[in-house]
Amino acid sequence: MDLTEPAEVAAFRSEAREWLRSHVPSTPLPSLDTEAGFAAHREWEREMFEARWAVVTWPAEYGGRDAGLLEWLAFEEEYWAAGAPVRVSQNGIFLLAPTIFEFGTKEQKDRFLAPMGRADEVWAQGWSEPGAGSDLASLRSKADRVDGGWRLSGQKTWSTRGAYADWMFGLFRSDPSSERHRGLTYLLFPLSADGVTVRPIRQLDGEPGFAEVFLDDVFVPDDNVLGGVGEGWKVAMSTTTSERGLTLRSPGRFMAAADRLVDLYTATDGSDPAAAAAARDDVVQAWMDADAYRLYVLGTALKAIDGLPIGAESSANKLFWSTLDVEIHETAFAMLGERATLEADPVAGPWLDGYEFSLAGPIYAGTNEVQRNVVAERVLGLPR
Amino acid sequence: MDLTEPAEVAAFRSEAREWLRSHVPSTPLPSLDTEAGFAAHREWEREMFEARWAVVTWPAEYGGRDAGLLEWLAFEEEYWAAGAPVRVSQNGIFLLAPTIFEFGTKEQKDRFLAPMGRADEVWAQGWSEPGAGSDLASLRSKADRVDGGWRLSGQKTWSTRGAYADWMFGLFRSDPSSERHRGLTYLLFPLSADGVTVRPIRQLDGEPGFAEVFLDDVFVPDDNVLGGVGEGWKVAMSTTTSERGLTLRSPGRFMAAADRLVDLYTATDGSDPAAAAAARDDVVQAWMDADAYRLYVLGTALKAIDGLPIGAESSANKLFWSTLDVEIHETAFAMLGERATLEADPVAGPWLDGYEFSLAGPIYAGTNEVQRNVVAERVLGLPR
Amino acid sequence: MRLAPDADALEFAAGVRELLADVADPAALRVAWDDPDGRIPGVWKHLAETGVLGLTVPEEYGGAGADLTSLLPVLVETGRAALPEPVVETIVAATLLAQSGGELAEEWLPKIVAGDATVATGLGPGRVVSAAPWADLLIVPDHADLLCAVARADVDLVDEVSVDRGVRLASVSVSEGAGVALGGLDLEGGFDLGAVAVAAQLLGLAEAMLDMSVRYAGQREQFGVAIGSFQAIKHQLADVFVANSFAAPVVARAAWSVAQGAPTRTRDASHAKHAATLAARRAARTALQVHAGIGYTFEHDLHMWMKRTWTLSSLWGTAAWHRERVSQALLDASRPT
Amino acid sequence: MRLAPDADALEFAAGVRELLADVADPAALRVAWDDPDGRIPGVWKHLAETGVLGLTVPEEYGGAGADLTSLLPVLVETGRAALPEPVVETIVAATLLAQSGGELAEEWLPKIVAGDATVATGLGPGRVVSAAPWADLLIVPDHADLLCAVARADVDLVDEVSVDRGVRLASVSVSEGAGVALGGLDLEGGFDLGAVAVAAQLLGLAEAMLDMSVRYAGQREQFGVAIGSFQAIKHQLADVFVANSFAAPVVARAAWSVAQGAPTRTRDASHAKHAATLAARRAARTALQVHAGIGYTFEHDLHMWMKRTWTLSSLWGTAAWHRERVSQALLDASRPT
Repeated sequence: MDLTEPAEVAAFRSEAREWLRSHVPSTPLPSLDTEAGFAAHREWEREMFEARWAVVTWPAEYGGRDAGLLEWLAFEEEYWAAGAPVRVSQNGIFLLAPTIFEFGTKEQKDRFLAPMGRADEVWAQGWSEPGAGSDLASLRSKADRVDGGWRLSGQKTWSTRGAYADWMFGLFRSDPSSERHRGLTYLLFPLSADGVTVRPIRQLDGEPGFAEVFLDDVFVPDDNVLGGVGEGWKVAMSTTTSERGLTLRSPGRFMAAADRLVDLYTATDGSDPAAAAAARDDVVQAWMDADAYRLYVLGTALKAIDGLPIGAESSANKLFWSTLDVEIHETAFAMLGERATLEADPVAGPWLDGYEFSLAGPIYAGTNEVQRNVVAERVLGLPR
Repeated sequence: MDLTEPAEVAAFRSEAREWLRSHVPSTPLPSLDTEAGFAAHREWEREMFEARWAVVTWPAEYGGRDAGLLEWLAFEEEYWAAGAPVRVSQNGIFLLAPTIFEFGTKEQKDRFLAPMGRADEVWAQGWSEPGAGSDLASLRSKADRVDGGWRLSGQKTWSTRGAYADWMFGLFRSDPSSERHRGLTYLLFPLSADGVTVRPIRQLDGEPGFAEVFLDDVFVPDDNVLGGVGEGWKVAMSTTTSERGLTLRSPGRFMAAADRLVDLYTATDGSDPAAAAAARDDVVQAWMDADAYRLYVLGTALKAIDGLPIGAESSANKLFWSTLDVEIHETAFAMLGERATLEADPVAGPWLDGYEFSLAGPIYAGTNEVQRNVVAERVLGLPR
Repeated sequence: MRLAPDADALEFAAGVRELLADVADPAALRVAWDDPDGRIPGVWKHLAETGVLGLTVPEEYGGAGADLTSLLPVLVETGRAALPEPVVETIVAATLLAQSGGELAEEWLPKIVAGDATVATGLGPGRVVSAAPWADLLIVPDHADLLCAVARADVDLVDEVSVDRGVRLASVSVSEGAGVALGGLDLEGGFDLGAVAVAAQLLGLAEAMLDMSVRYAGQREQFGVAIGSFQAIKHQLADVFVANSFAAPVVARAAWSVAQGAPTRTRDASHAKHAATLAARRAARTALQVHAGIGYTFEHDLHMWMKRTWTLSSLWGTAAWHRERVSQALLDASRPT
Repeated sequence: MRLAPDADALEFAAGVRELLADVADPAALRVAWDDPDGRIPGVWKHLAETGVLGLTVPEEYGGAGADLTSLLPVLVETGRAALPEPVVETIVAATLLAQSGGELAEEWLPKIVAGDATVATGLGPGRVVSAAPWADLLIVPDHADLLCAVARADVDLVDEVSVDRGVRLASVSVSEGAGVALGGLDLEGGFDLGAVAVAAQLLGLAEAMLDMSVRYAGQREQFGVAIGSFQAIKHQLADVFVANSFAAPVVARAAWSVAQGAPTRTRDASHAKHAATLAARRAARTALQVHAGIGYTFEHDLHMWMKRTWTLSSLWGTAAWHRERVSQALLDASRPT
């Protein structure tokens, strides 16, 4: 066993820290889910991309630094510790890009990656449908074969960033006779295309954080098929079971939140010792859990580097971080007392945003109920 | 609303308290699940019965005091607060007796009640079978019709008190062609009967707290059929959904345990303040829950007195008290630190016994998983 | 002996429930949420006419002179409806005004009974005053931190915008010399009254969120069946039902203790606020999990109930604050102090 | 960089696992439980021969000079087997003896390596000394409460009978003048070593109880299907798997911190004991609930694993004690003291 950070990783970490210290906006950007905020977050992504910090794990030719998993984890820790903005291009760089690297053609890589990294093209995902949430395989939006491509019709929903995004990636039923996981194709198309109607959905905080997307005979050329026709399910799932599944929820984010919780405890201990005392055990539990998550992901990353399979981890992972995130924010909520729900409060406001955001964790990307089934059946081998 | 205890209940309470103060054994009796302990507990029951405190809710003609539900609740509070012994005749007086009162013939009442109340005849229940636990309706032990009665064959298990009891009541499949809840008959028979083999089962604490009972062609006369032939399920269930369902787990017991937990906290606060401080929130939570259980049962009793139906309560009730009992003892366990597992420790020993006992709560009388189904389906009306 | 509200109290509450279903349905709530004022036009008058606002006001001031136990089921209904009206604040204020008597009572209590006045109160551990922006009169700590009654015009309000648009909160400062000092009031009793009243509202919220969830779980289909047929959903909802069922009698007992001024009043009141808060927060978390995506939207009604739960769990003392208050009564009483 | 044990450590542990499956199976455990001595004849020698007892003993004393990170997977195996042998106590004692050096080390360490001696240690917050009745040598507080090494013959033991028959506990008093005082030892380091070693055993217990439960849930049928097909069972077991999975790296990191004497050693060790205790207790509660009646019997093996979990969660500092130790390191560090 050896937990000393390799010299090159430590060097990478301090270089990232240096750059972030001098570039992270001193005042928080406006909400990502407002037009102004979205634009501001695009700007920030561009600034990072120009400095080659936007997509550190990508090859240099696409604007990255060929960073390994350890460097990536170090970068994420530094990024969130620095209080840097949330990533407007997250769906693209963490969900789609790995898939393009694995299944994309040279042309697709050249066409899509750089604009994605610069956030010139922000991507929204098109997985869920009104009738296909937890039961994703029941999706019905279809892609009809036409000369030179496909015509899409149907409806997608819960499309994060959908309100302001430029492009969408998603799964469509390309074989009308197919059922469940078969006969699906992974397609890419601009939300500006003819026949696309985007209806923003206001989320808990009142901002249009996601959208419904109505597709009426939308043409998509063959060039925009990612992976094989009818291979959509395999293509979509591969990234979640590869080590890249990790990059969806980086430990750095929760560790930074847990450290802020400790700061809140210290401050509360000065202003309202009784409130701090009542929260003491929860604060330390949340911090320990964030630390455990950090170690668990590190261990998984090290396994991946050794070339070991890690599919099983991703469901346990999701159950843990989504519970942890709520736990951190519930604890802050309790300590904040009567100010907990005050949106404009300089201290409480950000915690409230974080709380609302955390409540989505146990729901999206497969509800925790579905994840428990996956762990029980695929990991523990209990009967279906 | 009016929460002042009626004068007659208060009077009944103080009379009970008086008697208990002067009669409860000063030193705890040996374990109920040892031969000596079983005998000692029989003696205690006899002493109570002679003083007409054993079965206060029964009619005077059978040795009771015709006490109402409020008197009974008051008696139970006083009984457990006084640290009186556990009830060796519990299965009989709380499970079987209500059924006899509701379905028994005059002859059956005259034959069985008084000896049950005096604990001259201690009853064991014969519900579960190796293949029929949570799924009780799948039981297969059968009663074959013969001249003048029935012949039993099959196997019962988890029969509490079975190791030392005198008689057994249980359900048997009297209609060989029947399935599930139909064709069952409620029968009473002595464990000394020919063809009965009792194999004690050692429970968690190593003592034979329950038994397997093997039945090989055991004759039971028609007089010992309780309720109608083939009516067994209805007869067995009726008592659990009537207000008598309450009498299975009296609040007094948990309130007394919670009060002892507070005493343990106070003592620990003197000897090991850090351990007390760490348990403080759990102690008060456990006490509040015991108090809530007391109030809930009181409210249910008052509804029953008003003649309102209370079937729904019994499952919620079981979920709550079984969780509460474990919670109380887990909290004590944590405060007791390194002494928690020491059987002979004068302080820790009884808490350890109580902990082991509490762990059976979420399992017997319908596992809590089954109870949650009942609440969800029968109370909330969710689809099966 | 009776732990449940009396028949007439239940009947009265049923009437209020019908009234609110009629004049304060979710559509009306949405309008109020988007409205700068944040109240539902006319509802306050309706509540006065049905006798809600005067129920606990002494008869000499035109009220019905009832105690909290009679009002309790009504408070549950205002919670069930997530009603954005300052019922609790006004009831507490009325109780304090009746105690103080004199001209203040003469002037304000009849107005309260008639629904012509809204009064806000700032009691307990907090500093944020609920309903202050709506209030004609405020009962708050004055410049010297002694409780006073002061007109809206004589205080500086700093709005504290809550994520729950159905309440209006503010920090209040009373300019020196303003306000009429109020002496000889049972402030702790007033606070306990408010805490139990809010606990009753939390119960109503919890029951409403459970009902919403059960209804949705019975309709929403995934994997070819209603999601309510999955044990994963059933058991979460069963646990919510249990938590609600065991919080209810605790709140009822606390109302009795407040009404009787029982020696255990503060402990019972804190137990009630604690139990109701935990039940409502569990109901909210579970409701969101059962509704999933749709419940996370602003379009769906759930968020209004969820956010009211958040506000009421933060005001009138948090669950942790009340738990510690019970601890002190229960665990530290015996200690030498 | 590596968080998992090295390949050779894993291979070594696999060997020990096979050994224990062979010589310390549940049947052998039952015999030991009923035996007044409480140990499994021959196992101690076997452990010595395979090199377990000498693994962390310096080479100069005939050991392999490895650190805790190499021993960790072996400790997990001793937990998985619910082994009733004083491995942890002896390892900790050996570490302290090696620190003290001199004649004591010369005399006892080779015996420990050879499996000819059992040593018990009494460190940390507790007063009960585990394995004392088995020990040839005890390292315990002396008459003046300073740590000393003392022969079994020179102490008074009061047996403290545990519900877990696989351990032997006692209160120990050293008669005045007896024992060799031990100076200059890193007692806190020794305690942290023991806490992490026990945490590793708790992990093994948790994994074993999860495996038992999964196996049983796949076989036991009710309502016509295996109970493992019910979400109510699936989700409880999934939560156990998650808790175990996230406790494991915390324990591994703590072993590294202990081996390196890292500045965060005490915090990491306490985090490990806390996390492993919670995981194992959850695994025990769930295993009993899944096994239901049969798991509640003395005939079934589960109770031996469950009770070992209870003992190890109570010894070497309770979860609450360790959580508070982390709190002090994490939350109070910044405070002026």
